[in-house]
Amino acid sequence: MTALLEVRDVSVVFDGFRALDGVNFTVDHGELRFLIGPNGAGKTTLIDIITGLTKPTTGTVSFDGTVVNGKREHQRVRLGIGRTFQTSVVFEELTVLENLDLAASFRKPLVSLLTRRKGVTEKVEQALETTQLTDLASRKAGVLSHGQRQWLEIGMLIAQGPRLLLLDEPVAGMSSEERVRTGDLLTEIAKDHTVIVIEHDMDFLRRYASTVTVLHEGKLLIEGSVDEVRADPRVQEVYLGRAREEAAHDVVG
Amino acid sequence: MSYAFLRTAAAAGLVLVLAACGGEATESATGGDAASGSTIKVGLLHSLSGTMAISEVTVRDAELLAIEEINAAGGVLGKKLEPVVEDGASDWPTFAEKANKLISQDKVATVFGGWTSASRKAMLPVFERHKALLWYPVQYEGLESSPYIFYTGATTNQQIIPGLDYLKEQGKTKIFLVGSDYVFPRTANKIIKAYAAANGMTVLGEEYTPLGHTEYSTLTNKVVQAKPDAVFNTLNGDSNVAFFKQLKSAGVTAESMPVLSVSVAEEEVTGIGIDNIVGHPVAWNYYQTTENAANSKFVAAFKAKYGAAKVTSDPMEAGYNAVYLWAEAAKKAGTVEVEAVKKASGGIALERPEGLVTIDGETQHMYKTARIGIIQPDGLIKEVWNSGEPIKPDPYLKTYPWAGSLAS
Amino acid sequence: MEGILNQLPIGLSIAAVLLLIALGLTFTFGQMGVINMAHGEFIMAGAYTAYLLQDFAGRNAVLVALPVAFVVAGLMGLILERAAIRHFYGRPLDTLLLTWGVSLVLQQVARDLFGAPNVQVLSPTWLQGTFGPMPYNRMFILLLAVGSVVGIWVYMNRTALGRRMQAVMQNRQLAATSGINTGQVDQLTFFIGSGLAGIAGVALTLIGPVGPTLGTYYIVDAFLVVVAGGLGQLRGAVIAAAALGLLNSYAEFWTNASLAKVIVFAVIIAFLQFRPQGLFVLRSRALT
Amino acid sequence: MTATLEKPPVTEAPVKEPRDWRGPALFAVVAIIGLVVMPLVLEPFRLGLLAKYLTYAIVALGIGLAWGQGGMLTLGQGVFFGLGGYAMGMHLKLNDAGDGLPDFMVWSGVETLPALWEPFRNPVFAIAMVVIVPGAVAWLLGTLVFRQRVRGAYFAILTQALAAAMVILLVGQQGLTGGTNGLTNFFEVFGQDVAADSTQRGLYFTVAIVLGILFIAVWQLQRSRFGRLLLAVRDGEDRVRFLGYNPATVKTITFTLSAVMAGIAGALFVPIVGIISPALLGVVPSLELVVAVAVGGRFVLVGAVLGAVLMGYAKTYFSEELPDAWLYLQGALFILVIGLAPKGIVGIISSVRESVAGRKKEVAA
Repeated sequence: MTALLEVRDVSVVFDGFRALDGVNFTVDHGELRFLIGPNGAGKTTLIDIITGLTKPTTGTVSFDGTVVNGKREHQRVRLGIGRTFQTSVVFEELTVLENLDLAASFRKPLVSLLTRRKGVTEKVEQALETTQLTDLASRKAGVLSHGQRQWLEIGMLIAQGPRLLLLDEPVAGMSSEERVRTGDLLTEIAKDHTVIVIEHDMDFLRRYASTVTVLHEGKLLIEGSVDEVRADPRVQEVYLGRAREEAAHDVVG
Repeated sequence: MSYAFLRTAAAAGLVLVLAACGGEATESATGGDAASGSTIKVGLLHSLSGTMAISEVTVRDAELLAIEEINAAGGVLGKKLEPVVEDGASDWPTFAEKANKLISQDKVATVFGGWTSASRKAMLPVFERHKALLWYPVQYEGLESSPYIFYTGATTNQQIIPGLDYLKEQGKTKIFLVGSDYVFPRTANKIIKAYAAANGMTVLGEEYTPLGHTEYSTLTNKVVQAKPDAVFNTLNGDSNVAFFKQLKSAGVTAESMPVLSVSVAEEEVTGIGIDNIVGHPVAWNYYQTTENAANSKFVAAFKAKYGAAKVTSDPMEAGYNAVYLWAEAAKKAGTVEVEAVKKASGGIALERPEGLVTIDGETQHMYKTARIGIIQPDGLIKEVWNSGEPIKPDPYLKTYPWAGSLAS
Repeated sequence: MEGILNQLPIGLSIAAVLLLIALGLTFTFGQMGVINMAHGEFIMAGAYTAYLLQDFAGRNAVLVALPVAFVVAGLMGLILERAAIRHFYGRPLDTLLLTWGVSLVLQQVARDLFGAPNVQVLSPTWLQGTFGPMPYNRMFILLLAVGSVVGIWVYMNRTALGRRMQAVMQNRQLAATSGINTGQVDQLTFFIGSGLAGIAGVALTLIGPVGPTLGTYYIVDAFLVVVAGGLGQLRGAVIAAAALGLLNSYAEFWTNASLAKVIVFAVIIAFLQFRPQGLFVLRSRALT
Repeated sequence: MTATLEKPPVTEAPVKEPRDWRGPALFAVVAIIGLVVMPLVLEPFRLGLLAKYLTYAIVALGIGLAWGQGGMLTLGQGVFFGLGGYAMGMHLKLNDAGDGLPDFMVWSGVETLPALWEPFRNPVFAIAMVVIVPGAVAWLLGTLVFRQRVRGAYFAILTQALAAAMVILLVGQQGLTGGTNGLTNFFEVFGQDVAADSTQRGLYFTVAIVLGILFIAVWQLQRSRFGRLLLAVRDGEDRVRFLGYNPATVKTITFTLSAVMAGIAGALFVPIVGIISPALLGVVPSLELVVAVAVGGRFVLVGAVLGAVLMGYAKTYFSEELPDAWLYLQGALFILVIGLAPKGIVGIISSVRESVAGRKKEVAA
């Protein structure tokens, strides 16, 4: 059985700057993978490559055995790749429910969208429950707090029913309480989905991660369990060097 | 708070203004019969805004002057004329709308108006349906003779053909045609080509540019490459400015290659730059310098009313004439009723600033004298050639054998 | 054959006119995302400046007018920016409509001040005559365009202010957090961009009509240059202007002026199929 | 709304929601005023003007959909208006000409009827073209442009350039299109004398009813999932891609719909006003309608319609009473509305109502 996601030899060059340099990256069915690395390591670029937002200069991306290089973003979503963004983007003019409903309806033929939404579908209901946003369902998304928006994004992702979920720093800017809730949400989702999470926070990582991939300066530094990665001297150097400069924000255990 | 309040207040004011406009506009003006009461209403319909305002405002001014003079002399049939001025806004549907308004709301006795062929074509059905009268004061492309329009400007055989006669006399047999892309230049050029074929002249090229076009270097290059003896220019409006400026800078002079224009009059000369156009010929029926008593009076009265710096031009004079000609016909008919005025109009002859003008009852065009002029360093135009006598209008060119195929 | 060869300098001179008009636009568009529909009326203001200066400078008014028009149009731009546009950053479509309203008003103001007919601006005697197929006044415009491009390049790359401007253009928020007063930079950009329109206006008095609607004749073409060249891209604007100038010149030579305009539009649509962001793009990760 | 969440229905069973009757009631009142009161009160000339404004309102409805709901600022709506108008105009011209040629062809020196014109003899074909041609042009432009993610100001500029190019093209083909003059001097519309008061009255009813139907249709569309999706595309086009939708498709469909509406409006305009000419397709008329929509309130469909009718009246009124002031006024109005009241008249009304309601609450408390 082939891996769910296979990134081979991918390089990305922006105006002479190598954002990614020959990266190989594989994720199997059902995995919960964490992607870490200092700022500018190429984490978000890698996710952009996988979801089609950025085109690789060289290399291929395969999803479930098929090469998806030529496919546009929405086509990849239709194959089952879903993502969230660092700064959450939800539709402020629409209600929470409408946001979720939109996310759940993309497989419907366009003509059927011409009718009004009547009631709530199972998928949306589930997403509401999972993210505990049921009470806010009829509120406009514009009034949500930062944390609630992130959950709504995750909820929209669940409603899409993707086979691979990519989450870009889901707990950034959250209070510790919100982090816990997001973490629980993540474990819940990871039970029956393949998930890739970009995260800085090592505490969070230690608590939830199984396998970790470390990127540095566009290259894959190391891949392994949390403990293996923590023990690796190169990782310590990369992170400690940075930690000294930027105070102990992203502490490595 | 204050900002929000201001916003609301400003906006609320706006609503009120708009509502008021809507309300008032729906109130219908109640006008009685044109001749009822102590005045006779006449409509003036020209573009007072938009691209054509430059030209048309002056025609309206000339018409207002004529109305003022006629009123000072006792009016028409013992009643003063009351002008109702509307703005065609350089927009053809607006001309149709306003013509409709003048006829059905203001119940005017007649309308003086229009400049572009397009505005006339848009108004024509309105006047024909309502059996109302329009006096159209500008030279045009001919091939039209509406029973409800009087044409006081030249038709093609009173301007284009004399212009060609003049070029032929001057020995300019190889010509290049340059025009704006609309009906007058295209029709004029068809006539020119037929004339050229019958008179041993050659047309070396024919180029059109969109209205309002201002980039003439390519066209200048084409003209220069073709080496014509003369250029026949039917460009309109601002394009003339760009064309003459760029022609001048390419080294073309009036001596080496005269450009005969049929849409450049006294008013346009300064805008083009006297430098750029001095010495080039134009074809019209009237110039400010035309010498006769009626013209001295007209020019003096116009300058007295509108300022000494103002010039008079052919379309203005044709508009000025139109009012007098209509008044004369109404006097002759003893009424302002349309059919009676039409019937009375044939054969009316008046000494006007351009010379003797006679209404041709059959076509409702005028007998007019064609005049070729040269642009002088002072910006005025000096006549160098004329047709000797007023030419009978022939909008369909029926009397010109070579034009047989043109007006099927 | 000679005709074909002549079209080359003609194309370049059309390009020079396009470039002069588009330069200011590409700046304000690029840095602030502002589509200034009143740009054409700043051009008109520059042309009328030359007209008014004739009373003092006679035929050489055009030369004197260059710096004066730059300041006059620049100040008009500055006022517009301060009074209105700064409240609308991030709302490009609203600015577009707002400035269109401003352009209508300015046209009517010009009509009331100077009258509806075109006015006469005499060109200097030393600009009369031709060098080969190229009239002197066209060469003057070409030099003016080249001079403006060089000036802007030096300003942007060799002065502290210019570098700040580039920083704001590339990342407004980052520039703001690194201590650049973005408001001030915006004002300066608008002043320069509008000032360039003033210079273009003076140049246009040499070849075209000077009237209240002068700006409207050139504005659509100038926008197309900006679209094809890419936002705020000096080299993009230069290349796009050159390409459109030559295309215009040859398309008109082989067909006619009407068809040439249609061809240019079709080519731009086709071009955008390959380069939807124009020739050159500032890359950013921002998601809209 | 939360009440509807009690049990997840497996299929989308309809759920009873309390109906808001105020909208339909207002619609009915306006419909009665439009269909009964106006024809009784206004004399034929003014009724004709109102009919003209209502055709503008149809275009405005399309602009409201594309711009207000979809974020696509189209400055070339006149093009589609014109295409619809020409399709209708061609039919009327051929109908009047009978076996001969339309008048302008005669004086343009065209001797045989161009093949392009021939099928327009058939009224069904002509009416089909009123919808198909503007729709097809919009669809083509939309596909080319939106697929490449050209948007916002770029799109606005391109539509503006399209309008400019289209005008030049129409003017240049005089023998085929009547050039600058356009098509005018119609005698009959579907067997009726076009100038007769009864015909004009009939046309007024037609345009009013068409506007009503289109209004309801767009209103429904706005409330559908597609309408929600459109809002999402307006506010976050790139994000929508990651929801699995192709924004280009959504935008192209919407743009095409708005173009079709403009085409229908153009076709109705022709017999009412009696002319269609390239000037109506240009940038300025297109922009004027955008202004009208902004003044009325672009985010609400009622605003677009209201704006078009009010601006139409304002233009007629001021050009009759104060022709010199119109340009100042139009410019100033525009600056004021965009600057101070971006939600237009409708926004003002609702904020006035809210502040009144707020004050009442304060008093009560």
